[in-house]
Amino acid sequence: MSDFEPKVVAFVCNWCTYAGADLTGTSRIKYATNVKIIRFPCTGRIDFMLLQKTFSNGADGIIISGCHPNDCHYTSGNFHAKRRWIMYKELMDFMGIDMNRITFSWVSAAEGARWAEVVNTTVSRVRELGPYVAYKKMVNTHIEEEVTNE
Amino acid sequence: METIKKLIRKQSLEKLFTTLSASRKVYAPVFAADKRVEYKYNPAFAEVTFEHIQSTLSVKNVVFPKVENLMYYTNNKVDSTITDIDLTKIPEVVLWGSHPCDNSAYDVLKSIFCWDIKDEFFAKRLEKLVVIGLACHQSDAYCFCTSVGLTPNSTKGSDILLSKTKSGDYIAEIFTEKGNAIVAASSDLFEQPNNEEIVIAEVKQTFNHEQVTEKLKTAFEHPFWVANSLRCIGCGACAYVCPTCACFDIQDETKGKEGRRYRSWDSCGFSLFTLHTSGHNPREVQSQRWRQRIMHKFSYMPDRNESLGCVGCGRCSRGCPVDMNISEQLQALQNI
Amino acid sequence: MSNIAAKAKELLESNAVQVVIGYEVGPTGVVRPAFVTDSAKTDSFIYNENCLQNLAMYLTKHEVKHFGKMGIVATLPVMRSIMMLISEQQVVSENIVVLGISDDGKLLDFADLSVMHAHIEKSNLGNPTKDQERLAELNKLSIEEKFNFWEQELSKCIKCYACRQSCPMCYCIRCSTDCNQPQWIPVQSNTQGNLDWHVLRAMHLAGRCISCGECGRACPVNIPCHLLTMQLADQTYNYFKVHAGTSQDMKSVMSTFEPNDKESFII
Amino acid sequence: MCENIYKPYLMVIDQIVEETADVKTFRLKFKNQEDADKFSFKAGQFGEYSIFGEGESTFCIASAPTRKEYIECTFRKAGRVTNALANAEVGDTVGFRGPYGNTFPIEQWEGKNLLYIAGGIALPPMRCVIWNTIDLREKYKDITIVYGARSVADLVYKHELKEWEERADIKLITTVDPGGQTPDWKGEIGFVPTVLEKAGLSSANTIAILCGPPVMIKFTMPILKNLGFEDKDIFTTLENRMKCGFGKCGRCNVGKLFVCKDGPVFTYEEMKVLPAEY
Repeated sequence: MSDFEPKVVAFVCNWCTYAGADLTGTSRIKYATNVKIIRFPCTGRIDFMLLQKTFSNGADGIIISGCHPNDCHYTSGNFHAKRRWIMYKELMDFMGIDMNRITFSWVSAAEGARWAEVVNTTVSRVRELGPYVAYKKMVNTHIEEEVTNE
Repeated sequence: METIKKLIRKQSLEKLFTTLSASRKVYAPVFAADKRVEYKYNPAFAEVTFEHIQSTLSVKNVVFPKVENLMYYTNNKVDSTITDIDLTKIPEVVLWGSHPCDNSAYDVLKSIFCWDIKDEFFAKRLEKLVVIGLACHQSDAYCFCTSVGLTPNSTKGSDILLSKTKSGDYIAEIFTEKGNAIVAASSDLFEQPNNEEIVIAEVKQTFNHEQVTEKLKTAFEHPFWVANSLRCIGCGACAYVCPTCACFDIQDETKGKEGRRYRSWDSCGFSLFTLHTSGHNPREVQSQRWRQRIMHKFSYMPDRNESLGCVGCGRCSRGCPVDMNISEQLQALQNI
Repeated sequence: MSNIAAKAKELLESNAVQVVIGYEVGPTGVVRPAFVTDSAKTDSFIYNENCLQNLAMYLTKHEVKHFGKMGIVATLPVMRSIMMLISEQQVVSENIVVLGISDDGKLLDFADLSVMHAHIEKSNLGNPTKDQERLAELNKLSIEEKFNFWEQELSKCIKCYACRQSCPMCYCIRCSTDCNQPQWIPVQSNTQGNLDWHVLRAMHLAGRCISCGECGRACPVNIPCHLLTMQLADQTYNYFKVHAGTSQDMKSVMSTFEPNDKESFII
Repeated sequence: MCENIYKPYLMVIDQIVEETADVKTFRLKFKNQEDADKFSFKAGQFGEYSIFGEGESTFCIASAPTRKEYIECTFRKAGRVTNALANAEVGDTVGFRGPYGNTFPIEQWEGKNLLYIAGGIALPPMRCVIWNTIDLREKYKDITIVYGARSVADLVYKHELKEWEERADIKLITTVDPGGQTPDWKGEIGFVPTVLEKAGLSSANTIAILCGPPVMIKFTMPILKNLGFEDKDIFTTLENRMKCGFGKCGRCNVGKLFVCKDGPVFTYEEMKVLPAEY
């Protein structure tokens, strides 16, 4: 497993974390390259189904990040998101989906260094956990059995 | 070929089962953890049940899987390609212990899949299937095979049919060469039949399917449909557990550039089934969809495919969350 | 139960309602929903401990609505569903008459919704004990055990959508699964797609599930899918101190927020 | 290896015509010459067109069988597949299965007048038979085409309409709904049924071929009846949701018929006995 490089997908909001990640770069702070950033208008727009699709398409970890409470560009998008993630997390915990693989965070446009830290800690945690074998196995099992009936 | 009758002792069944399992896939009914009966590939003989009335799901999936690939493709815009399915890979399957109603369903499915152009996916699977049926020695209130022209020991569709005798041994009737080959390969397990009485379940006839078909010809506009489908919630459970329901959907599924086109079970009970892209839906409300289900099985199919679309297994009624009891409805239809 | 029949008869005769939704016994002895429009035919109504189906789903069904005003035999889960449906503007309170049934099976007289509201308020609004015990058991498992349990259960799903269809809160004319741009849920049944479907269903019912357990009862292959929504019902109370379906002007849990909502996992 | 009835031909998009803001016509050519040599169809038949990864969609073949070498299809952007098709470019590969269904009995129509009535996006399924009969012009007497759309912008096949208009042996009446006209619009203004009524047509020795949205059919039928058309002389092409195209998937089932096998072409006489589930 030593050569395992985790695939981490980050869903971030346009106004805070994306700008924060930009600052990380312009400040020349280095951080793990395992992360693929996907920019959203607001954390309120990040549907939980996107996370489901992320795991089923082979990600090992996920980061979701947006503006700190009270800083939302749209006033309340992140508060709505917070309620949603509370429910989602409880459901995932109940269904046995590993929440150690998902990081929720608030990173503002001024927190370039903090973004690097969030990514680095997530990547190293996922690296320790290894590839998400259980989920990948579930995704792949049906393909052989159902089709060829072999 | 002429039917051959043999006797197989109950203690020899395990030998036959393990011999078959050694060389091919055997699909047999077992009790699941929650007491439902489900079919399983190559279970241990000890798990296999001979005492079940009906499995929750039918066994149509051996010839019509719930999902079946039709082709693979790569989508490269200009250079897209198609890869065909290798149907020669379809394995030989022995269906063990399925009841006469289920076995009769293969003829019905054949009348759907092979009435015009032949559907090779279905035809190949049927060709590779050997059916060792088990005549019913028990039944419940949902069974109505006798109302659709079958009996608890109908031989249709079986290559071999086992019937339980009073002492617990089985009489094996062999109808086809496929069945004969299985018996010949284990000839030491089969004896000459004795005259012991066999146990056959009793299933009361509740309606006359010919009369129902006749009634349905003029019943399209009858208020019966709305009145009797009010409690139908429009799920697809009845169609998915049915051994003869064969409506399907075709969809693409892609990852990156590679993908597959597959077909999967569908149900006329869903509103999406007939919804046009324009938003127009020919069957807009549930009563119309319920009518379609009954009409299709008991009027259109006898008319078009010359086969009744129902084998009286009663699964749809057992599985229905709101007790849309089909034999009760047909009984009522006969008298409208 | 003769007083349901009598009450239904009275309502139909006075034309206060045009249909009464209740329970009857089918020919195989199974309790099932019944719809009576004729005051002479109310005798088929029964009530006993097997009357578990949540009848509220019929309040939004086209052919039933079509009759006009509806009377409905309502145990606690049905009452709560009605409250939810009114608060989500799916049912107009003037169009329904509730024939309430108390926990011990007695016919309740609800003059208006405020009486029903008071009745709901003093009832036990948690999950049914049996289900709550099962939740507790599952919650004790390790993460792998939980995953294996649900993987095994959800592999059985045949995508018949009985869970969705039987749920009074799943009234959307076009469900997300029916939309294909994008195709969130695969059309066919496979374990991962089934998991996605049940996650989607549970999430869309978060804060709205009234713990009737109808989805699990409706499932033809016995997937305990009601535990997913019940877990969230439990957590809704845990985090937000809200029980779904208690009043007709309840605010939706998932489309509102409090600035001081507490959580411990966002860094 | 057995023949896979679900396997489409690979086709190349040879030409794209933008008919209106959301309607396009594709000219498709076979990728393999063998397929092209084997392939033939008749007016009225349809096919399943696909973008790999998005699925299949059903349209009539819009080009005439008298024009070999290619087939054409016209579609409106409406769902997942048609949106994907609309995004395809010349040179892209698409799938095509067909031809399926029955045909317009154009041989039986020889020596008769033909009256085509179409509304909106319903001209494409009729274009095949229109061109087919125009290409065999000497076999038919008068050919009249009544075509209406919501607005001038919604008229499809604009250059072909012009060609038909200019031809002396075809009578073309185009109309747009009131309010849909442009300042230089020279055609009629009004709904198809009204325009049809005004046109002073006769049913003598005439076949009517009608296709359009349900509301247009509903108001056009009485007018055709008033003109004295018999049910057996009125043809239409039905559209139901389809998946397989050959009477297996059960989707287009109407009564005991399958629109994909027994249709899509029906006479009004045949339709009258069907349950109204189309």
